[in-house]
Amino acid sequence: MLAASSSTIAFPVLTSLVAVPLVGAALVIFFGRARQEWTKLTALLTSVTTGAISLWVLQAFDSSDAGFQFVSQHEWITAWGISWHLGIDGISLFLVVLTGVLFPLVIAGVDPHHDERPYLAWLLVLEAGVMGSFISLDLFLFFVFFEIVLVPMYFLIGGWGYDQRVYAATKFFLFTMTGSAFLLVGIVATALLSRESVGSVTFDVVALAENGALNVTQGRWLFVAFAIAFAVKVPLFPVHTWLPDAHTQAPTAGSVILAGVLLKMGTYGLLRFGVYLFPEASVWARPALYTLAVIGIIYGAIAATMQTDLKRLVAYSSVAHLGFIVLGTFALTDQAVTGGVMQMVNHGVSTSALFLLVGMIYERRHTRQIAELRGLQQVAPVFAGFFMIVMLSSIGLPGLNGFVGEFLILIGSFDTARWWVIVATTGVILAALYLLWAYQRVFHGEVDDANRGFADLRLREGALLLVFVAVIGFTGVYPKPMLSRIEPSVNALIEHVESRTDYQQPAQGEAGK
Amino acid sequence: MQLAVFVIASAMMLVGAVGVIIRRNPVHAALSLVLTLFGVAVHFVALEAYFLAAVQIIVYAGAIVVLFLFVIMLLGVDKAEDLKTEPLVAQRWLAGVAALGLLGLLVVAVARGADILATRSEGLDTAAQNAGGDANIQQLARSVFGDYVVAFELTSVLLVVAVVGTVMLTRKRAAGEA
Amino acid sequence: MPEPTTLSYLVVAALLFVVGAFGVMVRRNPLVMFMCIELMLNAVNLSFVALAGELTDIDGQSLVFFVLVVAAAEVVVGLGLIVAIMRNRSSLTADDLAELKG
Amino acid sequence: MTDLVWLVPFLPLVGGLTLMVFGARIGEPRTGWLATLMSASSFVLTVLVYFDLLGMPAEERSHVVSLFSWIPVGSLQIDFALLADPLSITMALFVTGIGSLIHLYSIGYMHGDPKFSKFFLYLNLFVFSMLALVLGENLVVTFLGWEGVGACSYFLISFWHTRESAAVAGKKAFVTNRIGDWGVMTAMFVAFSVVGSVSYKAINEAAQEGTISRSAVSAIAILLFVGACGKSAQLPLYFWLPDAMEGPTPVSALIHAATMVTAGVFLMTRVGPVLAESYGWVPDTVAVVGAATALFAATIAVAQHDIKRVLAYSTVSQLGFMFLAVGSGAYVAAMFHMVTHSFFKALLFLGSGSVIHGLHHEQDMRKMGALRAAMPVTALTFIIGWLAIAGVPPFAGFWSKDEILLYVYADNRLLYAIGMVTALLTAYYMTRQVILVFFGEARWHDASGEHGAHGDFRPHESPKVMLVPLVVLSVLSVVGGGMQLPFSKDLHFLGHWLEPVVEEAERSIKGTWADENKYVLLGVAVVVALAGIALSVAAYAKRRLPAVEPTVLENAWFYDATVARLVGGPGAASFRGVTTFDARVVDGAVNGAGAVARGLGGVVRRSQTGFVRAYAVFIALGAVVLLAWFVWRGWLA
Repeated sequence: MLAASSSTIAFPVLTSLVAVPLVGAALVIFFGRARQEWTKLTALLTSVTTGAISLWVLQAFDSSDAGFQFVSQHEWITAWGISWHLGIDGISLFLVVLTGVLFPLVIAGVDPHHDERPYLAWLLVLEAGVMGSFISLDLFLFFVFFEIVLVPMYFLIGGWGYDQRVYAATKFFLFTMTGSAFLLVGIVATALLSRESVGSVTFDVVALAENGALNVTQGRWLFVAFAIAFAVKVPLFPVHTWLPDAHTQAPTAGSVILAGVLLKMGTYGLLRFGVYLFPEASVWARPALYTLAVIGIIYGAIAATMQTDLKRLVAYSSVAHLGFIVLGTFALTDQAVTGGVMQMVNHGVSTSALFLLVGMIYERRHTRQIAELRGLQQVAPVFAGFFMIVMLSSIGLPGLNGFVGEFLILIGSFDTARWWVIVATTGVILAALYLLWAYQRVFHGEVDDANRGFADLRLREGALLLVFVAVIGFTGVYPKPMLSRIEPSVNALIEHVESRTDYQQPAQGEAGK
Repeated sequence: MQLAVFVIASAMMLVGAVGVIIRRNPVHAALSLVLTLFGVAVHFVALEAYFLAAVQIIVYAGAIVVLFLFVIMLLGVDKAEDLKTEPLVAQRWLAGVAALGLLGLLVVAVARGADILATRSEGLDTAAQNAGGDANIQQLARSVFGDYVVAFELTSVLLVVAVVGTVMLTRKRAAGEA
Repeated sequence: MPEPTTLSYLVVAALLFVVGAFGVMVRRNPLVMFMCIELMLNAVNLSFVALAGELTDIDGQSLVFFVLVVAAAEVVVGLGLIVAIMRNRSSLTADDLAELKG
Repeated sequence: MTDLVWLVPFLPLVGGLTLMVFGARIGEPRTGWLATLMSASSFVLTVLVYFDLLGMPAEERSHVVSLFSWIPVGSLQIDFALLADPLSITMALFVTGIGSLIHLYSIGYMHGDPKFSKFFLYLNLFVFSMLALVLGENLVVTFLGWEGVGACSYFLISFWHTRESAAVAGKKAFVTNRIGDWGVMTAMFVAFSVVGSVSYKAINEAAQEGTISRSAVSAIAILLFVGACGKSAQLPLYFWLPDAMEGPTPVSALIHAATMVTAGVFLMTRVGPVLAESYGWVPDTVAVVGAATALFAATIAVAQHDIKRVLAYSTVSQLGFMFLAVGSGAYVAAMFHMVTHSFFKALLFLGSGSVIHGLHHEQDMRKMGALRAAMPVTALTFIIGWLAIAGVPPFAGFWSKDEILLYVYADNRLLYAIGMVTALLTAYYMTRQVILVFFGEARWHDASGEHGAHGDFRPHESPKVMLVPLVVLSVLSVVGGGMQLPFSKDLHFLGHWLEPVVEEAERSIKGTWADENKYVLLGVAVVVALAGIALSVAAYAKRRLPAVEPTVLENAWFYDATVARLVGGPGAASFRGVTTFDARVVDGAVNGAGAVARGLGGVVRRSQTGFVRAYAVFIALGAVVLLAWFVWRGWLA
């Protein structure tokens, strides 16, 4: 069945990205019972291997090629045109690398409180699912991975979370499943409706996008179905309320992965499948999506300001940040989309780090309530310093990574979504407000008795955070290597849209030079 | 002649069936079931399904009913059931409605199907005309061991599973094993 | 004397089926309920055979053969279940087994 | 040499990063000296670059050093590029110069503070950011510095973060600045949209050549002005600056007097051509806001008791003067005043710091007095600063203020009148401060009780390391006016130096009444300044006049309180409303859907009796229904 076909290189790199963590999960489950002490090592080794493969991909990636690289395609369910089709381009590259790097860090840096074996196995299954979602080039395959992700996440929240974990896990599952129902219908309908123009039933994304010719009505309806599914995942207002609960109740590793990569599956999906498959509908739906995105930015920021729980605050800040990404994605200009893709990674890095920090606070104080924390900078200056750097990245301070993405999104969107951008920029003010206010309440002030024993950063925690801070600093100062890999693919995508609609990317400064 | 056979067999069959549902003692019910099974077997003979008639007697009457009786004896549940009362509210009433509705609709459906049947074939004994006595068994064998051989093999698996499963279900557990 | 037609066989089968179905619904002894199920199966078998003759298609009879086998298996498992359950209870009616109550 | 201009911001950055990593290990006072060294080397480098530029022909004095491509995407190409031209080098000179002096001063001032090395880390990072701001070749690099100084200012204001008020003030400063940043960001977007570039050169040229619409030009100008209002503490965003005095005094001197707060003025000067090409209402707005702020803050300064708050309001007021100049087209005058102001205001702040240091962190002027004897050097230098700011010739402030008022007179008489009133008030409140602190009777004995912990309480002169900067700055405050004297065109050194970048406004007023009678205006200014001093002396030294310190002024016209009430009242309420909306309505809908499903389930589950026979009846009835449907369909067919 799995006859090798158009594989360009001998070693199936991308397949291994999915396979290695799965094998790791199996090892952990089946052999971990006998060898307790090796469980963690096994999990760590497999995730490090996956990370190393992803880094190798990054190194071997040809930045001049806008198309899909390392393509691996095998027939799977021939009758329905479903194939094991994996590929990576500038849009998915850094998400894959982020996933590859984040998991080993989380496995190494955060220990569960109980039942280490299933916990690690679920994490590895999660990694396989997320990886698969980012590299699938077959709608069906994507859907499978997209759904697989829910299961480990559900168990991670429900099994290792905090007081309200079952409520949060169920809410997360039901919300996403509801979206997925739309996605499934959309996927099947897309394949069947494109049968005529493509020549046969196929779920292949590239074939559907390049040859599929849906009429305007079909395209719009299907786009809406896809958009609903991804909007839940992003999440966009008003389907965001699962996020604060899931984030708050999830164990630290769960929050980190959730914020770091899982949410990106929504924005990535909007870009890869929404815009790529339905250019006409994407252009048509822009005002609605801009509006939802901007509501998300302002609304998320306002809600974040008034939170009393640190994790909820960060969760709402995610709603705001992802609003920026959606705004950029649908602004459909080089700068905005590139910025959007970059911001997916940036948000992944800085919000993950924030969740790690909040997790560390919880470990020490067993509370996330802002009101119960006070004066931590006095007793834990190094900890406060790391928190400050990560926070400033989240605020979008130039020189750190958050700025580059946010700036590109806003400057790129200005021509196509002027008034929305002007409103969205106020989100930058609010970001400073809620984060600094929280920082002030938690870290400033005279330390009280309850917080006096707050231990400063331990070596392992420091090493972990140092990785994040290094990435934050490097991408902020020298984002070019990243941008130059993202841009060709983004460019190709926009040309794809331009060639199929009457949308034309605005040229800046025509009046000028 | 055929009509007489038909009427007698049908009577056996229905009397037995009614017996199954109205006899309070399960042993009596099982014996009534035998009556029904014989009636059906007679019908099979009349319809020239000789092999099935034989199997009906051997397997059903011979094996299954005996099994029923064994279980009844084994468990000692041959106490009479009180059929006068019905603990479930409206159960009998609804059951009657369902049964009568089912019967009426089935009869209507069969009656309406009669015209269609008439147009598709001349009579009942065509198979016999074509082949004669032994032919039925040969035809059946060709069908079962030819067209449906995979299904046939699967039934053997099914039976084995059923037997093994039942043994597992009913064996006495050693103390401490749960 | 008129010959019995396929129609008459089918009507008789329908009667048998309904009697069996009524039995399943009103009897409480699980063993008797099983017997009633056998009645229904027999009714179906009868109509299969009748139609096989009508349509001169031996497949009808093949199916009956399979039904017989499956019925045997079902009785074996069903009775096994009853035996297993009866070990722990002195008397049993179907109404006592209401664990699935929502 | 100009190619090495990148070293200018780089050195303090290296210093800052070194301190970030090794600060704790290096320890006091070596961290202070290291930071000072970095800042001072950067000053030396700037001086070298200055002479390098001076050696070039005037029109070639603009040198772009592109370090690397920072944010290149499609048509947007942003280089990390520095621009060395007269304007940026002028700024860099006084930023590094005064910065180094204040570093030096801080070694003494911060002595013994447990976070000594961290202070210098922030200070070095601040100098780096400020240099990136002024040397930036495009708006984005400037914005990097712009935000960087904002962040450093935040760190430094809330440096003593265990004090609630310091923490709040830091946050307030950052957030208020961010409101202004909104303007700068939006201006960048507009600029990229219409010009296709964010470099100053491209934007200024496009504005001058008229290749972009006038409304776009005006939009860029007014949006940048919004940013400038935030950073330079102009109405309506001024209120963070007085609170920023919660920071250590050297910080107030460096950031909130001499350098950072002048960034807005610098930015407007940098895009002078854009401002000039906008609709007339744009520069008018700048001038009016400047004048209003100048007067508004000056009135408040009259009734303040905190030694630093007086200076803070004075800074706001003087910044208003600079914007008044920018709005009137007198960029050189604005720059001139910026430089002299940074000399004397840094001097005054450091002097007040010396006083505070000597009095063990007492800041209330009502508990000072007669410190002249105890702190002779501080008193002398402070008095020089006072004379400079009050506008007494020949001190620096006189010349620069006069230059501004000259152009304003030509532009608009009403604004000139406002400027004059402000000048009067400035002289008045500064004299009040000098009298309250250094003259009259000593009121600090009363305060000794509160400082029992410090043991023997005697005001003392500060260590040499603090006095050297005071002396240097006081010298500069005396002679600073020499860089631009009104007597002859040949004496317009600053004007000539800035000529390639900033057009001298001289031409615009050539031949007007103001130009021809500038000595008359000069005389008026002297009279006004002396009048202010005289009034103050009469009120506070001689006690012939009552000291006018109304509550409304002491509370800054209740502006801050009103803003606070609005933010704390309706603002917080609306935020809370949104949050409640989220929890009740949006999430309520979700949970409501769940509750409905559960309720329905509760109803439906009753049908699941668990009785097999009941299920059998259901099945049978279902079969009846199905069969009925088939039969009925057959009937139709």
